[in-house]
Amino acid sequence: MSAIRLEHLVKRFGSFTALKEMDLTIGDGEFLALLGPSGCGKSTTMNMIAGMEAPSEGRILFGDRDMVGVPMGRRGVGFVFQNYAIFTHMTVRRNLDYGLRMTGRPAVEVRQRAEAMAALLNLTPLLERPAAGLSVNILQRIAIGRSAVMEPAIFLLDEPLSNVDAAFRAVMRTELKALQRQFGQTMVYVTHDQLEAMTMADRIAVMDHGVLQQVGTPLEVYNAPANTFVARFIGSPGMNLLPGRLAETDRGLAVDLGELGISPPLPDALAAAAHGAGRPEVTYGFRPEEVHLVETGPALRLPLILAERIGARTILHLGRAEDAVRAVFQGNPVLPEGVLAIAPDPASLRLFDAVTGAAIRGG
Amino acid sequence: MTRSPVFETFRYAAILLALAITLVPIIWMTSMAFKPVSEWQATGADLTWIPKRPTFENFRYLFGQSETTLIVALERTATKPILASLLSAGFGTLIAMGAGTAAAYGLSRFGSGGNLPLALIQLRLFPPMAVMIPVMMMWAFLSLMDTWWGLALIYGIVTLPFAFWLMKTFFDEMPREIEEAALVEGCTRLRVFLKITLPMMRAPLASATLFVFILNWSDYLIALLLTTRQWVTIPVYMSSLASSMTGQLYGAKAALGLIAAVPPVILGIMIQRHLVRGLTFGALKQ
Amino acid sequence: MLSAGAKAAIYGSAIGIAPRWIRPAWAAELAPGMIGGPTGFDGAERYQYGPDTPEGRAVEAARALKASGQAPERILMGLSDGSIGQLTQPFPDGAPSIKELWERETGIMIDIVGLPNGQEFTRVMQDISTRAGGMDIYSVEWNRLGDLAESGGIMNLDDFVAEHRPEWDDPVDGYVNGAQGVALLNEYRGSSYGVSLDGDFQTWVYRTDLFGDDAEQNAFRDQFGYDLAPPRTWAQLNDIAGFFHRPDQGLIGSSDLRNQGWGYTNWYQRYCSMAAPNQFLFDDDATPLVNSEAGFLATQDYVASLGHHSADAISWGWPEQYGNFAQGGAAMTCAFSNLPKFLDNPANEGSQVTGLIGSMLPPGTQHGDGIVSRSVLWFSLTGMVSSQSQHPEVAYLLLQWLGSARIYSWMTANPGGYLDPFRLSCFADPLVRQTYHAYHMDNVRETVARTVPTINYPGATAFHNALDENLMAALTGAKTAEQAMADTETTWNQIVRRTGQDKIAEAIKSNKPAWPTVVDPA
Amino acid sequence: MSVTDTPPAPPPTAASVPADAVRLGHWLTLPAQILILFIAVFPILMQLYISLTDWSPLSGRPWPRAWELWNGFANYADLMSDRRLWSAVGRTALVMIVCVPVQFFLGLGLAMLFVDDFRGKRLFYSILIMPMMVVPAVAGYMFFMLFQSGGPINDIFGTLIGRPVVIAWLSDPTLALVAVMIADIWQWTPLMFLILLAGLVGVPDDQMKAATLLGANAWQRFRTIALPRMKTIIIIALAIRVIENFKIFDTLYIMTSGGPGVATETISVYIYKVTTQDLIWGYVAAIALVILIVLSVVAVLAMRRMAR
Repeated sequence: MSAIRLEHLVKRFGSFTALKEMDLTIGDGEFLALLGPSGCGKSTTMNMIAGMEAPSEGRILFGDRDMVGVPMGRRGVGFVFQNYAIFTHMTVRRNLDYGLRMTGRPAVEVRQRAEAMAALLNLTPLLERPAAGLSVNILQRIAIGRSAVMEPAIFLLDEPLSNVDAAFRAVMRTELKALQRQFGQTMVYVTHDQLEAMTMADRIAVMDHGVLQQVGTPLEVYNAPANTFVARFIGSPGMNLLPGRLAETDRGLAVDLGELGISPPLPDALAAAAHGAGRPEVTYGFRPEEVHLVETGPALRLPLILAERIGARTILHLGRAEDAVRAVFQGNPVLPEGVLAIAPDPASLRLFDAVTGAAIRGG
Repeated sequence: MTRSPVFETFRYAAILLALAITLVPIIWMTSMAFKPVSEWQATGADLTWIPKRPTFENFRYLFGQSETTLIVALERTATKPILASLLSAGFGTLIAMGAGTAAAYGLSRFGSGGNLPLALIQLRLFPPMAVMIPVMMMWAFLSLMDTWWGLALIYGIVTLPFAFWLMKTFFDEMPREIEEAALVEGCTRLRVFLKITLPMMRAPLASATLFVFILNWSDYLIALLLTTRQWVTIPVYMSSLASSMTGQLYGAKAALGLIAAVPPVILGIMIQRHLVRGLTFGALKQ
Repeated sequence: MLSAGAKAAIYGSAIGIAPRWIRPAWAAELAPGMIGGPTGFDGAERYQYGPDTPEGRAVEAARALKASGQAPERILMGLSDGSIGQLTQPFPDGAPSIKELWERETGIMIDIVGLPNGQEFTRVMQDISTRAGGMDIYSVEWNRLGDLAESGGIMNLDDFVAEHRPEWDDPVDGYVNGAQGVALLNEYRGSSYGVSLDGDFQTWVYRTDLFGDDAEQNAFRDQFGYDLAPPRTWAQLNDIAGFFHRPDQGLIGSSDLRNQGWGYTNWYQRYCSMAAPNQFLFDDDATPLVNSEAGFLATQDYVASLGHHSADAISWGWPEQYGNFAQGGAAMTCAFSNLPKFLDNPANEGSQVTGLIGSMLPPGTQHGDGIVSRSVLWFSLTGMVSSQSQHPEVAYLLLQWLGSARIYSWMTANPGGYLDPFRLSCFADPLVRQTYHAYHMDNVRETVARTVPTINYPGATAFHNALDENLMAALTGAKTAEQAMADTETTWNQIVRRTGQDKIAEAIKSNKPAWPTVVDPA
Repeated sequence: MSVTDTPPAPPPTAASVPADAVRLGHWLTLPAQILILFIAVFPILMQLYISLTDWSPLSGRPWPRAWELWNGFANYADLMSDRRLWSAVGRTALVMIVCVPVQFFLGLGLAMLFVDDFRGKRLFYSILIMPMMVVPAVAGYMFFMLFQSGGPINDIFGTLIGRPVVIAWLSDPTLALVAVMIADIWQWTPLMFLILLAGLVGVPDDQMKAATLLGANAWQRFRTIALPRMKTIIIIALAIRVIENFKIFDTLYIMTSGGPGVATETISVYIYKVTTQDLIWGYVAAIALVILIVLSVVAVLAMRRMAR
């Protein structure tokens, strides 16, 4: 009963449309990440799920039940705020049992459930401590525990890690994922950090400008971005995207990348799809991690601007402006001076419609 | 958070009621200020909220320009009392701000004058009425009775707590890095205070000054006891606006009241941002 | 710095005035044999004086002091705001102002320090207690004389009086009741401390248009069985005031004051008429007499009469009273004698009762076949010389001049202020009769003859405050009339004990001869 | 707007401050110290001295010779049995007990309506805080006019109920007190509104939402989240009004002069009257000193609480 279905969801603030026609189904027990840059509508979507905002159009269903008009206190959603919104003027215990007390449960039950939750979250020794001044991971646990104790069917998390030191984020991510497994509830996790989404989510819904761009497992959105936005947004650094024209070469269909040269020929399936697209202008995409240096043959030739050697990896910045390309190599390769010739791995090649940005899929 | 239409209706109704209650006295005073003598005392059915024959006579009368035959003409026009209010409140503010700012800085930065917070709270707690006898004695001894500078001095003392607390919170919040950098550059501490800190604090300083001015401008009791004639302030002068011809000079009083209301209202709006901090001795900030 | 500027301004104005007045011709305008006085209007000669008059002696002595360098540039005179006009505004057309005349004749400037109405005593005490020395002359309510003399703040004027002979008791134009009147108004324990400058005998006025209206007369006769006329007794006053009391039509029966600090003058009138010839406040041995049947009856009537007053009566002072009467808001009232001067005055465009005011004796109480009708002297500004004055003699001379028969009459005729007639010379003066109206002036003279003094013993303030406080309690229903009188008695006894019974008894004895004995036929 | 959650950096201790800074600190605080001494030392000593005497400006001698009228502690004894003083104290307390809570709840109610945005908010806000900018003495004259029995307030009531209303506000002991309180509430509710609004806006929105999502209703949210968070602000707001109400004089004195009778006489008005009319200054000094001692104790306790 805890699946969430969003049907034709629209949210307008005055003349500004924050969310356009969103349709999304989140499965029972699924961990879904709403991913996108700020202003993409992900928080608006979540606020509507929680009931903090009313949709302008469309329906929100929990299971079969239409939640539009149900006040947020009665939706049975747990919500973890960006800053956790811990009641710092109370003790940890009072935070954990807040919901129980407010909904008038018997005192015995309140104590038992709060303590059980504390035990589960390793908070027992801190129960009587004032919540102010505790470390962030404890606060995160309190925030989750405080909601979890109410046994919500759905958990919503609003960028819970954005205020956390980068070094600590990994720890928190692990902890969060573990907690989700423990509770097994449907979770919607809003973030602008694709790494968080990739590492934790079962599925990722990528959003931009109020439009849902793609929904899929982390690997799907990584490997098969539905459009240039997703391609660029997912991955660190994002996919290299170069404007080009389809060009017939003697070794098959390739992409003419102008000054950069002619690309290696496209794999057959992709070439077929590109033919079918009916427009010669395409965007040529490949992951920075999936390139290799070539000595001869068709390749992209670009001047090396900068090599960031960060130990395990080396990130090369090649070319300038529109033609900028990044390449990532494992380890510390020896690099030639001047212009480098690189070729993407054929399997990693992606083509996008130059006008619509939609992926041209082969096979 | 979205609000139900019921709530919105309630909100507007409640606010409109509050606005009405707030405005009734102000509207009445404004209306009275423009009423001719014959409408001042109208009651019952004749009572009007808008002057039937609006006139500037009341204002002209205050400044000795009236041609109405209120035979008992004003011995003193309102000009001098307005000047007295401006001078005493203005210089009182200067004293309070000067001493208060310096002391606040001394305490905030160098921990000097640890007794000041308590002493100033006591000063604020104490009703001025209860010390007026010795103050009158002192002021007479120092020839400060009935002078604007005598009033300014006591105003400076009475509002010193506000100046001090306000500026102390401002100084406490101000980052010290710039001052420290200047010290390293070889500036003396006094120079840092005068040339670096104070200019940086221009905006808060201005707010605090206006706030203290409003307080001084509002005084009635102290001026009542420390001035007799030459330098009576607006509120004290107002009590002399009565004549045998017409009884209370309601119109003239209202006109003067409007004039007296102008500076605080304008200043109040100017410092709206810092009003809360001022009113709470700096405990609350925006 | 600023005070220097102010000085310059004053000198400047003095110089500015001088050419207008110090012209060779002015002395020539005086009547033959006269050495001074106003000129420039018809009848000015009435106010001019020869060398051997109180005015002449005062001016000459002041000139002599000035010539010998013993007079100041200016004399600081504290005076109620509302009365300043009488000194500073020329009246009638063509005349100089009083101030200009004195300055012209003596070369000594008068600088008037305005005192807010009702705060005269407070301001003066402020000056005395802080030794501020802000005034050479104080003008304060007459019955504060005792308190101020005891405080040491005002000078004993006996020597000056002996030397300059003000002739206050002159039988023709002096004080009413001669030496007795002088003792009442100017003396404390046998010595002169003040110079009376006012005549605040509380006087009753009524609306002639209402009383003369045929329909009203008929209706009244039908209701009460006797003719509608100005009331002679308190009972009649209650009938008539009740008859005219129509608050819904903006008319109240009577608006005599009931507020703190003023209202009890109307209690006095009731109380003092409770016995023939007088119901005294104290026995000769200083025992209070108010806790008695007379006290209860007076208080009960004082309270009950609120029924024909404004609902706001308890908070109304004279400004509200005058304002209301000017708007035609009351059928009768008891006020200072100057009410017709201000409100029956064509120049007062704000007044709706011009030409509609009549004047009457205070109502009284019938005892046998006589009616005892009593008014009361209250407030009445009196000039006093500050002990802090550097030039007390000049200050006194100014007071002698101001309070003299000729100058005072001329001054009181001036509608520019509140100082009211009290000397015999005033009542007969054509100019005074013109501004105060003949109909009123005769009645004022008769009212004066029926006026009792208020308490002027040491502790006067405390006595009055105690009475006032209890009367207010009775008016607001916090105390019954009996309780109020009993509590007044208790407090008065305490004050007597504290001040010294002998002192009070002596003061009572010197106060008593001033009480009138007139009883009118019923 | 928020309560300073983190206390300001503690003032540096003397040991940690270099000598030149200490010197400058002394110079900077000197003017304030002098002003305080100036207004404290002489008045306290003089009041102490004359409070032990029967001295009055009417006593015919300057105050340094007040010892000739030595009466020991008689003034202090009188003070204990001065019914008028104690009823003034009681009345001051009554005004405080009525006005401060009314101002608080009205101010709070209004502030709650102003937490989120709506059309006209800025304008309404500016108008609502106007009363506290009106000079109190002017407010006194204004309300004196308004409360006349034929005045505008009765006119409004009359219009509302459809027949003329003649209430003699200022002549009735009870109503006069009510009128005075209404004036005080009119003038100072905006202060509460202003401060409490600042406090309410300072309550983190997230916490309120979190509480809502946890099932708390509006009242529970207010009680468990907003109120505790605003505690400091509320205490400050109440303290300010209690202090100022204790000193209430200007508006009240102009409206009623403490009357009718003594019906609206508060401590300040009583002292004013005794000072200017009865002129028993030795006694006034005794009252003043007692007030000073009581208030000093209050101030010390308050400071100690604040320090915590």
